Amino acid sequence: MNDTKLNTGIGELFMSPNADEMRGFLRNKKKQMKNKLTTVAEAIDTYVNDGDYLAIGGFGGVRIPTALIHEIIRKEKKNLGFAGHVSTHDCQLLSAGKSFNRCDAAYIVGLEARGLSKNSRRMFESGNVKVTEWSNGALSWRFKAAAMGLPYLPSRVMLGTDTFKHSAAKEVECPFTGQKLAALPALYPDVAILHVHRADVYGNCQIDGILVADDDIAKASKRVIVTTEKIISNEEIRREPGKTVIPYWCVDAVIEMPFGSYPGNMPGEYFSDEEHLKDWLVAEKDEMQLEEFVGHHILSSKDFYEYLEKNGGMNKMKQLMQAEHLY
Amino acid sequence: MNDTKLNTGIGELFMSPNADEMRGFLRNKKKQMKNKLTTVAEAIDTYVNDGDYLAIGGFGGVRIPTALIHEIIRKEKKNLGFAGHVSTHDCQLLSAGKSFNRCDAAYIVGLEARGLSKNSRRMFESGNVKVTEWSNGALSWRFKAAAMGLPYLPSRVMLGTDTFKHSAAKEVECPFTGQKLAALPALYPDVAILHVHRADVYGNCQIDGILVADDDIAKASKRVIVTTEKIISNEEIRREPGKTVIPYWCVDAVIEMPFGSYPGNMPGEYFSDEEHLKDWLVAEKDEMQLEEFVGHHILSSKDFYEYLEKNGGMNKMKQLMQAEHLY
Amino acid sequence: METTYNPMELMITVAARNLEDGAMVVVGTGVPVAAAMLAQMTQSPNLTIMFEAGGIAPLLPTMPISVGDSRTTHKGLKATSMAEIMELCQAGVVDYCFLGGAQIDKYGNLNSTMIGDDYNKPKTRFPGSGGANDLASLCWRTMVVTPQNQKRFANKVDFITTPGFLEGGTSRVEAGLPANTGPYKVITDIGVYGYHEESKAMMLLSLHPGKTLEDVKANAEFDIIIPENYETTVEPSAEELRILREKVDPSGVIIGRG
Amino acid sequence: METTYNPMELMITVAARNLEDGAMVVVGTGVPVAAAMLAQMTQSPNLTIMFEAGGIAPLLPTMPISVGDSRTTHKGLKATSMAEIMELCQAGVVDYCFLGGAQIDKYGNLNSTMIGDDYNKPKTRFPGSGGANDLASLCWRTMVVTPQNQKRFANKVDFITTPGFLEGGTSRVEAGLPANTGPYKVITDIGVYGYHEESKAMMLLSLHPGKTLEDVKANAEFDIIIPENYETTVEPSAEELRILREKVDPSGVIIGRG
Repeated sequence: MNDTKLNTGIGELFMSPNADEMRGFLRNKKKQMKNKLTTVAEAIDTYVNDGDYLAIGGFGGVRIPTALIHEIIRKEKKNLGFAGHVSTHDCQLLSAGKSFNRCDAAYIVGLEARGLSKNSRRMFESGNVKVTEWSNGALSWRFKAAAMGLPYLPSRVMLGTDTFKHSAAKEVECPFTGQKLAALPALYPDVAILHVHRADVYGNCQIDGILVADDDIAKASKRVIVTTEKIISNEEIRREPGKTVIPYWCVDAVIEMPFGSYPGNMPGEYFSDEEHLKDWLVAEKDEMQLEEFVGHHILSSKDFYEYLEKNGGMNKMKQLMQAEHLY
Repeated sequence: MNDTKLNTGIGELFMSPNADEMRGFLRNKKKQMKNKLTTVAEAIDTYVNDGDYLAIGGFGGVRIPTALIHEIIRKEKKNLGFAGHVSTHDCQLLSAGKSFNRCDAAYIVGLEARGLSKNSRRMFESGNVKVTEWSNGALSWRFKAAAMGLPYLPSRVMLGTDTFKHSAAKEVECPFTGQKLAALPALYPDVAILHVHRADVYGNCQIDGILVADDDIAKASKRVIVTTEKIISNEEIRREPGKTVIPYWCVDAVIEMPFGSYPGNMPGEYFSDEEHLKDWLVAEKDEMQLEEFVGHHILSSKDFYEYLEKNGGMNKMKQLMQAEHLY
Repeated sequence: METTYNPMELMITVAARNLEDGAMVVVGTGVPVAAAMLAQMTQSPNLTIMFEAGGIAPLLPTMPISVGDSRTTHKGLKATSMAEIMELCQAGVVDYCFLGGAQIDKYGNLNSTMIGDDYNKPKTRFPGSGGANDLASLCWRTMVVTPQNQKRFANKVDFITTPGFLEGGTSRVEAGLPANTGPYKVITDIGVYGYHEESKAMMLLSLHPGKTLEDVKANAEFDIIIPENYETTVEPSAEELRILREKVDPSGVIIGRG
Repeated sequence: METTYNPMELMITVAARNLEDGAMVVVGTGVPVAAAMLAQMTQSPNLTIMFEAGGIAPLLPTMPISVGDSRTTHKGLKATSMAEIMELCQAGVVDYCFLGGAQIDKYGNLNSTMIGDDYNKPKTRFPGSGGANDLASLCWRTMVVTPQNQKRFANKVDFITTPGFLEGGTSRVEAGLPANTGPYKVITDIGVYGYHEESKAMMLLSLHPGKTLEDVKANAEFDIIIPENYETTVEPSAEELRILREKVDPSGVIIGRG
């Protein structure tokens, strides 16, 4: 197979896949187990800079760190890069904030069964966003390569397609079998924002249900901000070491933020607020209307609690908890 | 870096790393969820053939499938290949049975803090065993490559050493950074034997504490036999989907075998029987004595229950349970 | 009980019949999950349903809204990561996946990325691959369920998001994709299609009751192979319709689309 | 309280002092875990102890017998796989590892595989790498604790199981191993050694009380660099000895070896 032509994607590689650079960063990063409790505002101020490359946990409308994304919009962070790894409501939010100018896209502008986001499409059709294409698997494995301390992982996806052509992947040959594989460059984000079920003040985190890619994202990213439904004691973490998905040294900031994934679904806790998500779709039809909608819900809310209040507060949350438990 | 010489290990590659061969096997394998309860004797008869390449779960003296290994010796299975992935008491057992003739060695003949196994050394110094060298990480990643459906994984270990030289790894260059990496060929064993804490009759398994490499081994192997401390209902498995480490379709046979890791440690259940393990070391000093010892404990025991009885039965097990709980 | 059916009900029923007992299938929201649920409640009680976000073999209480929402792990056998689902597909464990797209060509290549002729200035931007490229690359058989018309059945898709048989013949394997994988069936509101064994071009397998070869031709830009023998699609049975309407989609979210 | 000490107690104490607070260390059974426990009970309460089999940050009730036994996850922060531990090392998270071996050469290369000159007919077969090769390749600093004699401190090890600085100079990086990693200190019953900045050859850092340069030389086949200035090892304090004897190893399993 040695005369086979090996193709290379023409998409831009936004972040260096060099594992040694991340090693150098981690060597100098303080890894002590210390109390990392802070506020949403403080965490976004401290750890998210204009131009940073951002990774978001969860799955678009499931276990997303909504409170942190709102703060990114409120603080008018700009020119972010971001990993569109099944990005649905989070993509809507960042598009509403015009927060990014480049994107590794696996799934963007769509809202799964809910349809398509008109405003996310405007953002991506504006010509102001550089896009490199990937598949969900490819982006997952790019995070995993980084989490494993590797510059790349081989895979068998994207081969032969325009998705590959507009990616930054490279074809390689297996040194053992000679078969063609798609090498996926490791993705080391500057900052990750995640929402989890439980964490202690040091950042040891537990997640119920699917992990999506949060464990790998936490290890792959230089800085990690975690909101958690609930702070639990370190003693409780130590009761079930097998349940710790993200260990403390990955985490820079911890914020207790009940209903922090609203209007998304938090597995085992509360279901998504489909009414409010429909309101988003309606508001997005018109740019002026969206501006007002975002102004009301996000910009003029001093914090996430106020946003929750505006959407029905505890009473509404109780309904979503009931919906989650199917009664 | 393009003029750098890329080295290749001279060790024998015992198993094909071709992912397509395993894909073909799995396509035809029946994957229905059916009752797979059987006996130790039946399972070894059905799924372990002379000459097979064998992977063993756990960590040498921790969560090992002792009952299954005893049966391999009783049934006089011969010419096995095996993955010496921190193989301590399991290596002692297979050496006592003279069961194998080739080994991917990461850690063999040693017993960690317990010393070295004289008889395992005899086996490996006999010239009758072909050995290829690896590190623990390398063997773990070889299983992981197979579990991921890949023919290889890159890594940064073994480079520059005789371990690499006597391995079957190959140096490759990262297509993105140009750096040298050690490509590790996927390892697809013929058969794996594992011991777990809980399983349902279909083979959905839960493991407490460290996984070592059992999850990857189960996915990498063509056939999988599982002994479990306890059979639980499928309903109980479904209560915590996040706890299922090995899913049913990987598993061919399930046997309920309480104390199935004895004289090894079963995390959270019982500690290792250090007295009996010392008896092994004493017996190994002399080949005749070892033959008698193995005859008494293994060959002449009709099953694993009889072996447990010979070593103190319930009373002894109770003591080991107490030792595990530190009182 | 009404035994006439709408095109959506027919497509879901036909899709469901393709999922044999004991198979493993990765599904998305909407038609695919409806088909898988119907299959499970009819001929394939041991069908293992998986979701790309990490849910494996749930006892689905209702249709999920997201392939990651908590319904996808409800009393499931395993809850894991997206990477692990794709790795299981890569390892060859998964028999079927179900996909759709804005465009499909005669080799089953799918476009869900963009409409337009300049990638950098898309006329319309769609979500992109999501897991579609992965699933179609790695699962054994790709099923497509889609309404059929000239725009969708395009001579050339604007962007190959997801591989079908690429340029037909052996090009898929030559590209490096796993052997013996690829498009299996396309189920539309007009008929059911497969692929020609050698050329890998789309071929009629069965025509839905009341549909004609004219409909097949008028609703595709490319020529669909019409073999000498093709079937007439077996209509949904009263029992299939009852289960679909009462148990799978009682609020008519999917089948209500007609 | 007896404040004289045996060589083992000295070696463990010296090793412990090298583990600063907040560091992360992968340890094996025996001396390494004893040193890490002593460090945690003295100057480094926030030392994170890890085991290659998967245990992270346990509250160790007693010394483990196996790096995989249940003590290694007792009230731990995480219990995971061997692969994940090695991946954390590969990612650059882990500061220290502790190794031993049957032989060590002047560049810190270690042999734990075999004695003899024919690989296929070893005079003595040892366990092999275990995790040693991985840890020494990937962790930032490799510490070796070992008794010192001519046989162990060999001119040429029979087999390089585990990389030190390979052939010295820049050869380690050229082999592809991560930059700025490698042997850090060797702690023996005679002294403490480091490595020369450029040649990467072993160099005396401090001599234990009562030991001489003659002892250093007589107990190594190769020449150890003796710099103009070297220290005298600070003896274990009464407090260190008390903790070591009463809390770390009350039954004297390790320190009893003298």
